[in-house]
Amino acid sequence: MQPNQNQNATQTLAEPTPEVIRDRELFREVGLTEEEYEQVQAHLGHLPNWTELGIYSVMWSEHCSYKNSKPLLKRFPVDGPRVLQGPGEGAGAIDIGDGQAVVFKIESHNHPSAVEPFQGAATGVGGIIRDVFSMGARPVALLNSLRFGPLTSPRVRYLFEQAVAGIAHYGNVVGIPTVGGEVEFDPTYEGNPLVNAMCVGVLNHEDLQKGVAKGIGNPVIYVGSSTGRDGIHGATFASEELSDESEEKRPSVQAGDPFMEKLLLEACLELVEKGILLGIQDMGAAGLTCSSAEMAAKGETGMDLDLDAVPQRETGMTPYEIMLSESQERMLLVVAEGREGEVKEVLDKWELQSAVIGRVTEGGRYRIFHEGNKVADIPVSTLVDDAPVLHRKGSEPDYYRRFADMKPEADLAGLDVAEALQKVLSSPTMASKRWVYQQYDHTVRTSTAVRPGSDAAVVVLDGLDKALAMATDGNARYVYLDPQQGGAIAVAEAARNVVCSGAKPLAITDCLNFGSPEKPEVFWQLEGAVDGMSEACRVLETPVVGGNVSLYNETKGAPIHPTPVVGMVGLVESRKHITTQDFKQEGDVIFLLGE
Amino acid sequence: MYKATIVVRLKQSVLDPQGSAVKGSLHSLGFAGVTDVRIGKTMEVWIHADKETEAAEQVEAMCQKLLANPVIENYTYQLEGA
Amino acid sequence: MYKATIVVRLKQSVLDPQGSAVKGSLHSLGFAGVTDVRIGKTMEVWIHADKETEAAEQVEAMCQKLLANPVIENYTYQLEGA
Amino acid sequence: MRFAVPVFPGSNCDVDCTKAVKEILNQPVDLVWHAEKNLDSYDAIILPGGFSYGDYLRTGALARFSHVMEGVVDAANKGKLVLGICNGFQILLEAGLLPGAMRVNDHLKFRCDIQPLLVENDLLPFTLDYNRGEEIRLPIAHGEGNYYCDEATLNEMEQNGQIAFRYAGTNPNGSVADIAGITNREGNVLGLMPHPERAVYSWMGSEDGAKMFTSMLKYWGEKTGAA
Ligand SMILES: Nc1ncnc2c1ncn2[C@@H]1O[C@H](COP(=O)(O)OP(=O)(O)O)[C@@H](O)[C@H]1O
Repeated sequence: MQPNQNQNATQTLAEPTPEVIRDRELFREVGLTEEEYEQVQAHLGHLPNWTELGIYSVMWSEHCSYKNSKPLLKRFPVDGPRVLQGPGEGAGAIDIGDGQAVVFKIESHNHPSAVEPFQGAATGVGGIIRDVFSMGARPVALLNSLRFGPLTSPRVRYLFEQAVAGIAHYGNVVGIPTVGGEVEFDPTYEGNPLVNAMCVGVLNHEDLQKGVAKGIGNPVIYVGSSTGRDGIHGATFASEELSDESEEKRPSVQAGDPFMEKLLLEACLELVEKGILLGIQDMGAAGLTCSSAEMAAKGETGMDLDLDAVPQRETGMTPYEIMLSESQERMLLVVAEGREGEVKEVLDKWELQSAVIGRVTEGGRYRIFHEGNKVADIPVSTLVDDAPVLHRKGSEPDYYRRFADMKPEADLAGLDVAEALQKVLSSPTMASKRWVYQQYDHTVRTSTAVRPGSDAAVVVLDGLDKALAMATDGNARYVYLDPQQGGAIAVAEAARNVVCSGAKPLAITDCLNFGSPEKPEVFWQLEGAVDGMSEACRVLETPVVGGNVSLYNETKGAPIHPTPVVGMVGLVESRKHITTQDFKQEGDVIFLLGE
Repeated sequence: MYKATIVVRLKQSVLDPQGSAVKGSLHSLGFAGVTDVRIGKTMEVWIHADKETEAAEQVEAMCQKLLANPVIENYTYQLEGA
Repeated sequence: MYKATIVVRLKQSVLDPQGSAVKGSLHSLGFAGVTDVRIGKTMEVWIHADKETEAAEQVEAMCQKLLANPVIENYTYQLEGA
Repeated sequence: MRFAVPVFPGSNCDVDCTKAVKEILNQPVDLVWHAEKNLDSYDAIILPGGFSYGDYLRTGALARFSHVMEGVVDAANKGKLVLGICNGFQILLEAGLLPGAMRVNDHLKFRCDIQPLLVENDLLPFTLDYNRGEEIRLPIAHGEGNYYCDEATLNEMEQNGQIAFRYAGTNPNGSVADIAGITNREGNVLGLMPHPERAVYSWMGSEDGAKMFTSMLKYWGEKTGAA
């Protein structure tokens, strides 16, 4: 090797052979355990090559398979008379009457934001927008939930400023108002900030789409940005704890192009309106692999993909790189054979690059071709349905009883109330978030009736008297002290905010930001929080219609405080009911409700 | 007094949507021969320093600390007496 | 094939808010010797052209039409075979 | 009165503008794709806000070369009303239909707020229903609204009454002479950073934008004897 070889050059590194992978245990480098490697081998009936190994590694990562959290997520109430789509698709959908539905989801982009805050946060917003319009919904609002270390640290200030700027930039350019959110500063997030983004959309029932590959012989169409080497291993990266080694993985952070997203959004919604699509899915985490495999699994079909047809931004990309790239602003479509022309016409109008890259096949095989060679041949079901599920055990941490037995009231006796109030109000967590939301366009689309600064945001529905109220909430301190109570409190707080805006709560989406589930104490927190949230959701009749799990939020082995974030949407039956938080006029009576 | 001219470019592997958009426009304006466009920043910084080596040290430090984002950008610079 | 490196700068008479902000940040990072910062754009354009004069003509035209805004910006460029 | 709202790749406020025209004026309005050159059948054009072509290179710089701009220039030359809002204003500057240029906000951040403005000229086709010196409130939402022109241009505009609106209170972006909106010499082309279409009902936080639309209709009615 030349000593001065340029690492950025488009060289192709020789891939390890199946034997070398086995002998040198290279499966560990892509995040698979020995046991999982053996399972892969059994599923395939041969030693996996590098491409196949890469595909399994991302499909079986926590991010795609929820292997650590699946058993817990089953405890959430997911049904209700208004639920049109529960968890399992890009986003959940709830009937709001008049033939319409509200579609929403929250998702984390914590680790990318810790490494490159502007792009990390921006692409987090981009991903959640695609999740919503891939359901066939027109995105109408964005929210976010941010957790950072104390602002006294220059590094934290940099991360925070850049993350806010990235969120603002992406949403503003796409033209979706960012109407609400929350910000908290606490030392627990110093090395591992949380950036959760939520998108809310609206659709007509008949337009609801699914990420499914149906109809043998139908074309699989790729649309959007070309594929580059960015973000390779983002999905496994997203499920790993941050260490100095993450610095080495830096090139894996992807950059976003919100302008491209806007074109994709308009083009996809035009295709939805024309009723052409059979299936549509965002290429998000784990890119082409995850989207195509999931579509085939849901359709109970197989798929052949021809990687030479995939639009590429760089030369010499290997099948592994093409399959695992997390280049942003890309979608996968399945349409009936013969309608490719109609699709292309719409995509061309929006000046979007597209290509037929594969076919839906019979027999449940997932086959990848590259330069005339078959580079992967995998039973689809083993990627999705047979992904490993881990039944972890929780154990109560030492701190729990200790804190539970404390009597902090005693220390409060001699406190100067006025001084304490001032201190509370001036802490960055409590203080006005105007600096943040001033950077977000919250009035584009001319539907925002309650802007950021009140309890929940309210967005009116075109041509109807109705409106949607929405809020994100969570309080990690409560969850840390008592996961079950804390989880319930998060749901209840969101509900109160939504109710205070004049709405009846409909449903929630949630993002579970926790430490490593391999630690029994952390798993105990996760379990408790899920139970508490579930209980509150049952009582309030607000099912969980989607969400996201972000585990391994740790720095140097220390987990963050358990931080479930709840995104709730409510229905305001009449615009007359819209209520804001501020005092209105002198002489009005003030009531205190509750305990 | 020295003047440093610093050029900060996106790394080759990082998407440059601005460059692609400008390329597209150049094509539609009839500049068909354009095959690629990449857009970066030029920063001109005037500094007081006694010696060129001292100025260079400072510029290097500025680039690493503030002017370039090492995650996605590269930088090069030139120094001249001013 | 030629590569043009075009530098577009704000005119001297036009205030450069980005430059001022960067200068402020450099000062607060301890680079006290920095007296001025101006920020411009570097555009690298690769063009097919038979002769250098032809390439230069094209680059000149691109700058005038699109790449620089004459109300507030100046441009300079360099050409090299690529 | 027929309105056209050109749609560029990246336009965001196109639908908001058509809604305002329909609901406030009850006049016909079409979204016109950027590839269309001919706008002869329209009486007024509204260039909407957004991020045309991603605002790459400079705001409005790439949109200015789209086909529809030929129609816009033609309409402006014929004395039809052309209203450029936010990104639309930036496009009008790049196209040379209005003097000056746009820079990034002096604080370098995007700013979304409801901003007080002063009406500087109430004789324009766009301001007939306002009063000179009146303070109005319109939403702003931009990262590059820091308007620039040289001294000579500024003096000329002041003398010709081309400055339509100025920011009252704190200038949100550092623009020269607190300029929020200007017209061409003839007064039939207006560009402004604030969004009148986002302030047409009280639930939006202000209804002060509605008068900009009613002014246009009034002007057209008086000019054509229709309405
Ligand atoms: N990251 C953010 N993005 C957008 N709006 C925000 C964000 N953080 C806070 N806000 C807005 O600021 C207001 C106050 O937020 P917060 O202090 O969390 O209030 P609350 O305690 O009532 O939830 C809310 O209207 C909220 O929507």
